Amino acid sequence: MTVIEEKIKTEEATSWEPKILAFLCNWCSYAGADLAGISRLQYPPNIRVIRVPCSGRVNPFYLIKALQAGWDGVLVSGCHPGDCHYISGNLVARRRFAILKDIIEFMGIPPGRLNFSWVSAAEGEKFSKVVKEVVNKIKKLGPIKKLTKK
Amino acid sequence: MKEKILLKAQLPKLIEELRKIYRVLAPVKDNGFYVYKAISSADEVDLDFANTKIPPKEIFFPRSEVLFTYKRTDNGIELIEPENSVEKQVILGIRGCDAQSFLLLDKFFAYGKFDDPYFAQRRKNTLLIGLACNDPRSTCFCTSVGGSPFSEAGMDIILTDLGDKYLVKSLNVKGNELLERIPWIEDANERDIFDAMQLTKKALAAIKEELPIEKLNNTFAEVFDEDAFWLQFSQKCIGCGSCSFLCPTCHCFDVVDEESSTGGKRIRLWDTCQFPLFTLHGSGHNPRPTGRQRLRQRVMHKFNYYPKILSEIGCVGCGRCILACSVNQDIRVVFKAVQES
Amino acid sequence: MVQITDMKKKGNPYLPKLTTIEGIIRENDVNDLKTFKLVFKNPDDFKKFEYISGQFAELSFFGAGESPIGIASSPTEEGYLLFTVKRVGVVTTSLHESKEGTTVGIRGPFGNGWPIEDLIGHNLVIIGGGFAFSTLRSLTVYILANRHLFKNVTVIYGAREPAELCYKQDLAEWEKRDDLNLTLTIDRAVDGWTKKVGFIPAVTKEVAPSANNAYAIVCGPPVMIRFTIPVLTELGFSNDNILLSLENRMKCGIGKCGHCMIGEKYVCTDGPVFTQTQLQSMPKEY
Amino acid sequence: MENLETSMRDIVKNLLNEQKVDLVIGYQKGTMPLRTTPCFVTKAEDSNKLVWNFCCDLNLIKYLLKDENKGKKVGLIVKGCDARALAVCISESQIEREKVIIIGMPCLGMLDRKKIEAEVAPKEILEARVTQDQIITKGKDFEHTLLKKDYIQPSCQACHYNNPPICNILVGNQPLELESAVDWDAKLAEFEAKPPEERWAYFTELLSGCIKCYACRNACPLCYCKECFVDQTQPQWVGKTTDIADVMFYHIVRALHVAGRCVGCGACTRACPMNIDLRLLSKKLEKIVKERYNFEAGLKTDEPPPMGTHTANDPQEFITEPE
Repeated sequence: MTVIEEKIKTEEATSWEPKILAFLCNWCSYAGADLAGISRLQYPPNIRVIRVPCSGRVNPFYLIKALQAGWDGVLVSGCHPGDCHYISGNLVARRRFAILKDIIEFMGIPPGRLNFSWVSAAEGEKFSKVVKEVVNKIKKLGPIKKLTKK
Repeated sequence: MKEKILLKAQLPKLIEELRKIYRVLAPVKDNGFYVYKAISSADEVDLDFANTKIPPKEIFFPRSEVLFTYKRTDNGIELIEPENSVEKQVILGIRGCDAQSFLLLDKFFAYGKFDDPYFAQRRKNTLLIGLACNDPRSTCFCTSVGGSPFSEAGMDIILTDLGDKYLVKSLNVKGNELLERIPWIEDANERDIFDAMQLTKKALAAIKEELPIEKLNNTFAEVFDEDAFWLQFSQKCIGCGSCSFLCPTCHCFDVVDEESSTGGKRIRLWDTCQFPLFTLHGSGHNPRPTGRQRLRQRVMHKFNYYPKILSEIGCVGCGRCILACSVNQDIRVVFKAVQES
Repeated sequence: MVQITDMKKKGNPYLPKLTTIEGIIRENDVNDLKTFKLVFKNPDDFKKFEYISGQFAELSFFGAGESPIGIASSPTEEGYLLFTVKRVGVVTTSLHESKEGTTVGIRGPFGNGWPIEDLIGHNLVIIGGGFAFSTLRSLTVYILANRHLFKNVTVIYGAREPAELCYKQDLAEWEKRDDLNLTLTIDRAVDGWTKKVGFIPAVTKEVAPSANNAYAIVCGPPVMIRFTIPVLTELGFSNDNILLSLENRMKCGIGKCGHCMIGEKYVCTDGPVFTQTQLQSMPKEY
Repeated sequence: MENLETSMRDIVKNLLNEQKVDLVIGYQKGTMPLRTTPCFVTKAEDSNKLVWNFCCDLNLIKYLLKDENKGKKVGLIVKGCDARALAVCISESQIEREKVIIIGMPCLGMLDRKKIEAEVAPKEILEARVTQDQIITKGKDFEHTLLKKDYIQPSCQACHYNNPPICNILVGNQPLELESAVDWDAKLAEFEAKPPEERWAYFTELLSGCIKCYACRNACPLCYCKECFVDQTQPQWVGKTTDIADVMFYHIVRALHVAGRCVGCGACTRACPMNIDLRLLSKKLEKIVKERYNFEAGLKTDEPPPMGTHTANDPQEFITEPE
């Protein structure tokens, strides 16, 4: 191990911060996140946002691929049931995520890596709370090891 | 060199002796079937087996193998060849058919303008201690493809199971050298040699399938364009590719890149002509779009193309494809149909 | 003249040599066809890269994989290699998206190439359609650099529309020469196009090159080839004197991976150039 | 069973004689003991080739999806699980209901050939006979008698569909409901109660043998996609290596794709050249859709699969709702 690699390793051990990939629906949660920003609500800077047209656009591949690529967790946030811009995209997504979550937890990935929430454009505060909760949960789980490639 | 005798009780001792110099691979029972594995103790070895499920080609031609890695640097790309310095290894308990498959693969990977260095390197430092087949399986047809249960081709030493002991026969200088290093191994007597010969006869008689494969070479070419002929077999094939993946002589592969943040690697993986994707062009055109053509390719490759380019049948008669097929496609039935056509 | 040595190539044939993209030429308006000028990072590698027209190389875009591409430059062009690449799959798309200065790996040259020695002293009819013209460009440039070795040279090159014709600069130069009979054609008439209009088979019939002491060298999409061969036969070309270059899915380029097999032939090592006689004895798996 | 076989042959003979079908797909004797192989009958006189026994484990639905049989009117011999797979294919518009004449066979479970073979390995079974409750295997120098009930395929042991839920002709009389020898619910509950590390270790171990040959996909009657996600290159979703991360990825997504559709026929497990038993996962899938959406795959031909539909009140206990 080189000096630099060793340094990185010790740094990782002491000051590890989770990296979380968030898929936010353009019509609600993305605006919700924006509102949180405008309202100067604090939330941990661990998330990186990808804007999607609808939570129904999120292919389960994305989520597993993210975990495999070393993201410590993912968050998908869409419109509340009944409020989907495309009528039922979030309802389709809800079934998909439920099953995906059940499968990977059954196989031994502890709960908390995959997170889903409903946040409207008006819920800036809720968004910041969701992020806080998700980050805390994943911090407790530690860095992702399963599913990532050596 | 004179034949030797190894008591079965002495086998662990021999294996430990071998382990001092070599990496030892031997049949190990795992998950209900046998497979060649690098062993760390003699207890793991189980020579009371018919044959392994996975062919030993895997030892020289792994199912996924790094061809090279690359690093992204400020000056572009830096390529790093893998260290394939294979330590000296011995495969214990190889069957005649599988030893024959190594000879075929040697020939193939060195055929044409280019050698395959990865295969050759792994193969180079390997000593083969064979185990003659006293009890060929009902699916074995090695005698039809030029082999025999007591075939010594490709081996350095051959063992014959005589009940409570093995007759040990060195087949070349490499074998002699090894046996000379084991002073405690005793010479065999006439009786042991006679017994081994009797077993040979018995084993040969046990293989009932006499398929005239050698003679069929041209007939295969004659039925080539007869769609109905191939359809009678391909219609039951589900294209799963198990026959190729478990074939000791199938050697086709795919090459893919795998990217990471700082570089990546180029990997080769087992592939099979039974998948439509195998021949699919970028344009969407597929030269072998039907299962009928794909099944024909596998059969023709082994029994017509291989003999044409390498003067050998590309099959060793181990019967693994017959055993592995979940829909009971039986290559012997294909031969019989070719013969009758 | 360059010849491929029959001796076994030593070293690791899976390890690419590194080159840099030094020039990118956009060949058509749709922008799915680009010619890349590659220069070896180590000039020695270029010296060792002895090739003839009609051969191909495996281009590596690291992270995406490899793709077999015909060499569009001629061995008479010093210092660089040209490859015309159509954007189809993952490797070619990555290439298309890259800029000058990108590192590209290259393995080769592979395949038999056009049988230059057989062609010497003959009349040549070079027929190409679409972007498959690349190795024919190589051959034409090679011929023009060694013009005295060959008799009459006729080039018939067609594309869907004027913008789809590659190597416009070369074509302009060739048109000026009187030692080369160049016919350009497009499928359907467009404003401003004063040259031939029509499909390759029809135009070939019209140009009617003599089959006397001649080779026809044909490259193009399957449908063009299918209809051009009868025309050539009608003109008197024997199947031995019709040369074609095949394409098949390929991985290794060195006759090991099994993908490009047609009968007992490997397109990568026995081809890609075959005579029509050879093709007739092979299964139609291409 | 012999009665069933005779009736089945008669039915097939009539169908072909009356030209109600172009082709009948069933089972015939295999080339080895304990095996059958698909039989494609187009002439009435060949219907005697058809067999019905405890080794008819193949799921023949796969053949209806093959190009060469598209458009044909096909008579198909099915068991309960096959009929369910067929129902899924029909509900997903892959097979036209009118094009199939479903010849349903009452089934008491098929034999687990791999288990029987493993029992006598390394010896080879050369002859096998199945009686009411015994399997008598014979080979060179040995004869083994096994209790049949111990060697029924695990998926059959928990099957509640001994009669095909959809069919045109039911052969013979209804059999008694098979007593479940394996309590999958208990098995699943036991597994779920284990800590995640243990479950992960189980799957890592189970799948470490996977050689990514995709035989499980190719054998599955419900994997009919023209282009499978594993073959896609732009983008390439799944790494192609046998690194456990890539193997897991493949099996997770495969499970996801058959969730709510899988009927537990066991074709994937039978096809696996590495003897990987995927049935714990498929049973879990059944349980998930049953518990969440009260759905059981393959019982109706006009019902969308649960992943193709939704309701306003689907359970959503997993949605993060901060205090």
